[in-house]
Amino acid sequence: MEKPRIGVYVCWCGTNIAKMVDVEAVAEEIKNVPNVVVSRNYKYMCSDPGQDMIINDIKEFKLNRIVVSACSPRIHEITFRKTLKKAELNPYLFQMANIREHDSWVHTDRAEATKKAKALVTAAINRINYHEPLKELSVDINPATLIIGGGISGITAALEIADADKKVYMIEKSNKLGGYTADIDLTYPHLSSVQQMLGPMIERMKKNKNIDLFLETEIKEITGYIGNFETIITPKNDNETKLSFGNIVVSIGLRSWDPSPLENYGYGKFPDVITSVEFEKMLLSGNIAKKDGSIPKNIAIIHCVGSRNKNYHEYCSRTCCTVALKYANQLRSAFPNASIYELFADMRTMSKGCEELYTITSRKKVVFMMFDQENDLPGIRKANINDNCEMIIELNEKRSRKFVEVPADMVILMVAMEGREMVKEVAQITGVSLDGNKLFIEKHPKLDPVATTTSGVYTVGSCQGPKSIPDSVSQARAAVARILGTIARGTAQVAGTTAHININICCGCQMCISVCPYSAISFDAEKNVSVINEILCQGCGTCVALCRPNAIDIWGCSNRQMTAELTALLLSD
Amino acid sequence: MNIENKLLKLSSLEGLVLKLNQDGKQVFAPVKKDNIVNFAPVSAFHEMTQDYIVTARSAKFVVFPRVETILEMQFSKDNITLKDKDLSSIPDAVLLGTRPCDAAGFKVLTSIFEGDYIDNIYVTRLKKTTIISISCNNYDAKCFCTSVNVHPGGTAGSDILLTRIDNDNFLAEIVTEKGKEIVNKFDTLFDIAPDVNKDSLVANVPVEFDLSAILGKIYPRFESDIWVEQSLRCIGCGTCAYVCPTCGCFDIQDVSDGHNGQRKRSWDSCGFDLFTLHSSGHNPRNTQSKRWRQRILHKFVYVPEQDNILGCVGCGRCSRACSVDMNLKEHLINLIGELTK
Amino acid sequence: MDSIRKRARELLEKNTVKVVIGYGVGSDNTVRAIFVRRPEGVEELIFDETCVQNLAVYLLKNEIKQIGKLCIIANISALRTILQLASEHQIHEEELLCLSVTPNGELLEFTGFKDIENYISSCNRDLPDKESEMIKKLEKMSVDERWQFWMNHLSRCIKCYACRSACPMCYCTRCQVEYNQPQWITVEATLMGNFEWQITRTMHLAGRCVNCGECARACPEDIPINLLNYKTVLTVKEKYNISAGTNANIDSVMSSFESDDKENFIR
Amino acid sequence: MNEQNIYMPYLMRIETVRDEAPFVKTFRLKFINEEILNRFTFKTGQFGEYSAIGEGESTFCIASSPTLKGYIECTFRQTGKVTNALAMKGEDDVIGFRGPYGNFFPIHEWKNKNLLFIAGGIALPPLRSVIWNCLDLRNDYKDVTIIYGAKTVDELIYKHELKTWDERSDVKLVTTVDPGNETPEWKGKIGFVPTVLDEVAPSSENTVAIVCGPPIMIKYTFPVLEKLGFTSENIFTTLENRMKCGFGKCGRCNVGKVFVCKDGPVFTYKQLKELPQEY
Amino acid sequence: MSDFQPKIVAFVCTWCTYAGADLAGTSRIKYEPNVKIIRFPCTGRIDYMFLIKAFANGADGVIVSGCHPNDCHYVSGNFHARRRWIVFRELVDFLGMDVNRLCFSWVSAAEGAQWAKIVNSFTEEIRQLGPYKAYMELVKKDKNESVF
Ligand SMILES: Cc1cc2nc3c(=O)[nH]c(=O)nc-3n(C[C@H](O)[C@H](O)[C@H](O)COP(=O)(O)OP(=O)(O)OC[C@H]3O[C@@H](n4cnc5c(N)ncnc54)[C@H](O)[C@@H]3O)c2cc1C
Ligand SMILES: Cc1cc2nc3c(=O)[nH]c(=O)nc-3n(C[C@H](O)[C@H](O)[C@H](O)COP(=O)(O)OP(=O)(O)OC[C@H]3O[C@@H](n4cnc5c(N)ncnc54)[C@H](O)[C@@H]3O)c2cc1C
Ligand code: SF4
Ligand code: SF4
Ligand code: SF4
Ligand code: SF4
Ligand code: SF4
Ligand code: SF4
Repeated sequence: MEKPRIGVYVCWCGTNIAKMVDVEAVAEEIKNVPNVVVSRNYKYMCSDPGQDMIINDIKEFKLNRIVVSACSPRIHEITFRKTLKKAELNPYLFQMANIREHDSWVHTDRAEATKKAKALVTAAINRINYHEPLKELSVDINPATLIIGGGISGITAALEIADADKKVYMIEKSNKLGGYTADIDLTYPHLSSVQQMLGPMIERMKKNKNIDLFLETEIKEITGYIGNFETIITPKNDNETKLSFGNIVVSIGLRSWDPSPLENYGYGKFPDVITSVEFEKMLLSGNIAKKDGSIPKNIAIIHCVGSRNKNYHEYCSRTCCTVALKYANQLRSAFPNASIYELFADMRTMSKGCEELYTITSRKKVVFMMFDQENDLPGIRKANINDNCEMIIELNEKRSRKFVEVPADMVILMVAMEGREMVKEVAQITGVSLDGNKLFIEKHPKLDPVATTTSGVYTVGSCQGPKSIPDSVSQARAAVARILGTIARGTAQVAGTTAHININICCGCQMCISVCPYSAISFDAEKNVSVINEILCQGCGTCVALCRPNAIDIWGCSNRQMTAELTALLLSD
Repeated sequence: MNIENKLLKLSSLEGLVLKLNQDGKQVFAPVKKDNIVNFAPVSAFHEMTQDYIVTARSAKFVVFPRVETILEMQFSKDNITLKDKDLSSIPDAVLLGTRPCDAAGFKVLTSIFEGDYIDNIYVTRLKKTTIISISCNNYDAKCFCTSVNVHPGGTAGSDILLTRIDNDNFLAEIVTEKGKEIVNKFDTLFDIAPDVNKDSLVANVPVEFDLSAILGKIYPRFESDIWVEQSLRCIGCGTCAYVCPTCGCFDIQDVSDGHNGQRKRSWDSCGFDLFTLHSSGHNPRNTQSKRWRQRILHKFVYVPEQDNILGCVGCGRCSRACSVDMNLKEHLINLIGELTK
Repeated sequence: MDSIRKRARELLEKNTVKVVIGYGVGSDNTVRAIFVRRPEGVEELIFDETCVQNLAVYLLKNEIKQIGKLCIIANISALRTILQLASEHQIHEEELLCLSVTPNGELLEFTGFKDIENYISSCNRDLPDKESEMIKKLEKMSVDERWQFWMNHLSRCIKCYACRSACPMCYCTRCQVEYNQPQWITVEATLMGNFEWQITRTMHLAGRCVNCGECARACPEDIPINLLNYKTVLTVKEKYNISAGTNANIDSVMSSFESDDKENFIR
Repeated sequence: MNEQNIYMPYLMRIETVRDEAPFVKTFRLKFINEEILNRFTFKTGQFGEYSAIGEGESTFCIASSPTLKGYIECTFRQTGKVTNALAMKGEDDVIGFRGPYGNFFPIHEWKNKNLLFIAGGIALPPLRSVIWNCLDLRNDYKDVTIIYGAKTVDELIYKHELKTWDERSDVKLVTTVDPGNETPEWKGKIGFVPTVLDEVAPSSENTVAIVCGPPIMIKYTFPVLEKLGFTSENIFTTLENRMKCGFGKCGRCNVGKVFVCKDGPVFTYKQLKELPQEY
Repeated sequence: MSDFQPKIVAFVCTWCTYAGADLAGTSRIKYEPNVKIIRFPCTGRIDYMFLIKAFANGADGVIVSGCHPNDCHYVSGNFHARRRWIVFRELVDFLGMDVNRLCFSWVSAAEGAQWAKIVNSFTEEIRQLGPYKAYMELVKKDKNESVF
């Protein structure tokens, strides 16, 4: 321990914070808190100049503790820890006060928000007095990788790793590789054949000696930690096998949504209302036909079915608009005289070449009609005999503000993509959280989209969020780059925020052993005390709160630190 | 000062308590609550119980509170200010109904808190407290005052000692100037004393053991097994020290919220394991037997040798309070048995 | 009584045990714990309904452990304590021998924890009526009344920790009240400190208290602190259907869980 | 004010902080009040109660020599609440001090004798005070030998002063570390203090030995000294029983009849032999 | 509505509720400024002592919140926490503490709006209850601790 010399940096985040919090006043008042040596405010603390400012101050004022009061630590804690490292200060001598997500963005009264900011910063300062430099432990990395899900993203990752001569275990739930991609005929924007791409990849997968393929297999439990995971699987027609691996790639994709609940579209009621996935299979088989075998004369494609809909999936499924355009083109080629309708809510054709595809399509006698996704969805009814078609789609065309009846013999619903049936289990097994949409949460949405909060576990492809094939592939490659990097280093650092037992106090009741979810605690019968394996410990702190004599404490979230934060928070409030 | 005798009618006590209170003095007297008798503030005499041998807890808290702020502090970013205890804030108090053993107990405490370093907080509290004791006309099996040279009608430590003459009257012995002050102030309440034989009015507590068989003889038996033998039953709860009128051991701790703080002294007990535990984990008195020995030796060897006063007044509180029946009198008697073996 | 003395004498004579922890006559016709180490001493042993002290508190006392193998004359509280201590790995089967007497005077000798478990499962483990009623009464009071009730009582607490010393389940090497970085519990015997102390004591005994009542018996201020523990005994029984000291081999209530533990207050 | 309240500390400002070894620091302290600064005196071997105000008090000896005026020094190891709080203080911070308490080393009685200092680990501070005091009166004494050992090289405290003593021709310094803990650069001895003492075998002729260290070291050192011919009244040591008040009221530190705070902390081996084992 | 501004502290786990509060931020959902968050790795880490210390330091209300059952990043921390809360809540209720000043909730990383709702409603509830005078009495009694 030495006397804390604290530097405090209050960030404006442009106007994000500064608009609602008087950052200058906060920085000024904070100067009176004991042990604060420097207190500054600055436009963007996370920018290079912002970080340099901290580095310079550390050198100039011999600072040994840094508090940054800015956005959520979930976003920039790592950034600033690296800054500290650069300045040769232990990265754990750092604390963030969240005055953006928890303050400026959620409050409307500037005086109140400023007051709250002061309290939060004072609490962080008081707490940091008791921060200690922590050691990060290094663990050896088993060079094998487990990949869960053999869609295009899983396959890409597997091949990439196997080509680098490292072992891969591929677990696929179904009886074939390829996922949805295996069901796609042509891919947008250039309408090239997907199977010509995918086929050879699957062949390579089968041949590669570095890849052990387990089809029709599921994962039940994974134990261990980065570099040293283990699982036992029971492949179909095979014996129980134990696998050890150092990293995990989760690539279980999404599934298409069953649109029956949207009764206005009559899915299940009208035989020729089909989903995009069903249509894609039709395309792949080369035979586009109605259920009765006849050729459709009027074909309508309805967008955003269950997507961008508050009642079902609020998020955009991202690929459907372009896929729908792809269909219009393929339909036009197949039926030069058919009437093709695109009923859309908004036309979202991001990505290279996609807006062009829209232009091309619109020149192909495809009728585009817009509906109000929020308030007024189209409805399908059975047509009358003299209507000359099977079904009539009723809609209030949004742009012309006219009620329109669209004849249809076949309706393709561009359905939403949602989490797979087993996604919760997979999330739990791998220790990754899901968001409300059952999409895996990435470590950082912008800066670290393939890693997760559990080290050694990556999520790639559409299970992380709906995406196209190239995006899925890029993510897979990004994750592989990370994994190969760790394998090459041979070791990984595990966080220093682990629990530890004071053996002079432990009374050997062994209660902590039963609560630890990672079996990190064992009993030393000779000394009659419990001991924690720092590598296994994930720092949840459950044992800390349980231990009656307080023999256990936890680095980085010690009782001392938390009480200091708490008292200052309340006293300065 | 020569002891002066007066007569105090039982009926005058009502007025005395009232007047003392009016005079700004806080009056403490034995009060019965949930069947235990303890000293508590009273505003009228009838709140006091007459039905007690001794109170469960001793009266020491009036001069040696269980928690006492000994100084205060204030913090600012670069400054610390210490504030001394304001002795003038200590109120005047009257202890009514202490027994002669209780009063004698104050002498022991005083010997601890005075000496070469004078604890002015204690001294001031004692100075501001007038002790009006009442002689015992009853005793129980745990009492052994007479065996430790305290008398159920003894005046030591009291400012005034009342002895019941009959249902309506007390003999009031004015022992000190402080006692006299009270009498002078409220002289209408006191009458001329009758001629009585005080000894016949107080309880006849039998002498149970010969003190001289202990004094000067225990210390050489420091390593005797008897300490282990006697203390097997003791659970180290420390209660004996908390109720004892002569136990003065304390702890000092700071409390602070970062802006203001106090340094506080609070009761502690040599019966606790932690009392002497070093931060290295080493503990010179690491077993209950060593701690039990410390308690006995402190009272019967260390205090007598240092301050020339016996550390125990034989009130028997420790034995009554002990939940596992560690009976001090019995232990002393069998200690003598062991010493004379 | 005679059967106990006889068996104790045998055990001591054969050197099967070094000490018998039992009840004897104390001062003023009360009962106290005695520690018999010689066969002749067994004549001092008694056992009747006045023998309420939970002698299991001595099982973990160093000076007593040092004597050698122990025999304990156990009442129901002590037997339950033994099971609970065993489940917390504080005592081991081979370290002690238990004798007890059934209400109709029959001598029981337990050969192992399983034996005790079987016996206990047939015994009444309910709270004493007086306390049960008091708890009901308190529960019926308004929050403020309950607060007043406890404040009146706790204001007397002198923080002597006798309740802790007397409790056979309070065996920690270092109690949380002595934890000072940070100072969890206000040190002095002020209302705040006393309140925090009792919350801590009760929380730490939740699911472990065998309702022997020693804590309240030890309290020199006669504070009915056992009610707090008894309340958690009821809570734990009601919510998790567990009573402490019935099984030498289970995880304690607070170190285990069911994924469908019922509650009705979490939003 | 301070005269009235025996618990009232003097305020002292930390002039310098020196890291001695892991978790061990030395503070140089100066009384803030000029008057006290001028009249404060103490004798070597005495101790004080140092407070991290708001956290509590801790007992340390005064580790500097009484011959140095204007400041005192203390060296402490972080072991608990108060010492951890003190360790968080820096230059210019204010702490509390009351004292000096206790008895002292009778250095005037040692005139014209040889001095043998033996210390282990963090117990050097009380000896450092005597050593400097005697070195400042160098002509009063004959040979001065210091034997100092620690577990590891890193844990040796006062490294710069060890160097000074080593360089002085009128002091014989022997340093040692526990076997197995020497570093490649280590030039001192390797072995436990009692063993090294046996090896060095200083003459007991006209010599007093002053020993300070952990209980286990003391236990093994005394017999070696006796073997070398030291009589028990010529062996001095200091005791460190836990204490709160420092002046014989709180009831903790007594060893049998004697109070470490008032009758000690300095004792001769002869006195210790007569005391029960309560330290 | 009274203009009393309650002091409320929230002990939350970093994976669910803290992230949920972050989401409320990124979604710019507005809520009352009274609640201040302290971040823990897991609800399993939240010692009941922190709750007591919060009241001792003047909190009028305390929120404890973490991941929904089966959603704990550390598998079972919230289950252990739940057991502790159940017993703790019953106990302090029995001691006469006002359990309406304790709010336990499950708020996931996706429930930004839910977080805002809890903050608003709990703040309002505490505002209705007023300052926690009874507990402050304890503190005050300590500060001017009786002379005897
Ligand atoms: C109708 C339709 C048309 C599309 N057209 C195009 C297009 O033209 N161009 C384009 O770029 N993109 C298109 N896409 C998007 C494209 O399909 C996805 O980008 C791609 O499939 C994502 O691949 P993936 O590997 O992430 O997931 P998936 O393809 O979903 O693969 C996931 C794999 O994981 C397996 N799995 C699931 N759960 C488990 C488990 N628990 N254990 C083991 N294995 C499991 C599944 O069986 C599957 O094999 C289209 C999507 C749809 C629905
Ligand atoms: C005469 C004397 C001289 C000492 N000189 C030094 C010295 O020069 N350098 C040094 O590092 N240490 C010295 N010590 C030991 C030092 O006092 C303790 O290590 C220190 O008080 C631990 O305090 P703490 O509050 O940090 O620890 P905690 O364990 O938190 O202690 C809490 C309380 O216990 C008391 N305490 C705990 N252990 C001891 C102990 N072993 N001795 C005395 N009181 C204790 C403290 O005063 C404190 O108030 C000396 C002790 C004595 C008696
Ligand atoms: S819970 Fe605490 S006391 Fe019990 S074994 Fe674990 S560390 Fe030791
Ligand atoms: S902190 Fe959590 S993971 Fe670490 S040892 Fe404790 S219970 Fe196990
Ligand atoms: S003698 Fe009795 S009251 Fe005293 S510590 Fe021992 S058990 Fe407690
Ligand atoms: S030791 Fe016991 S008998 Fe003696 S004065 Fe104290 S309480 Fe009374
Ligand atoms: S808390 Fe009280 S009733 Fe419960 S086991 Fe301990 S002493 Fe017995
Ligand atoms: S025994 Fe009674 S007075 Fe002593 S600490 Fe316990 S409750 Fe308080």
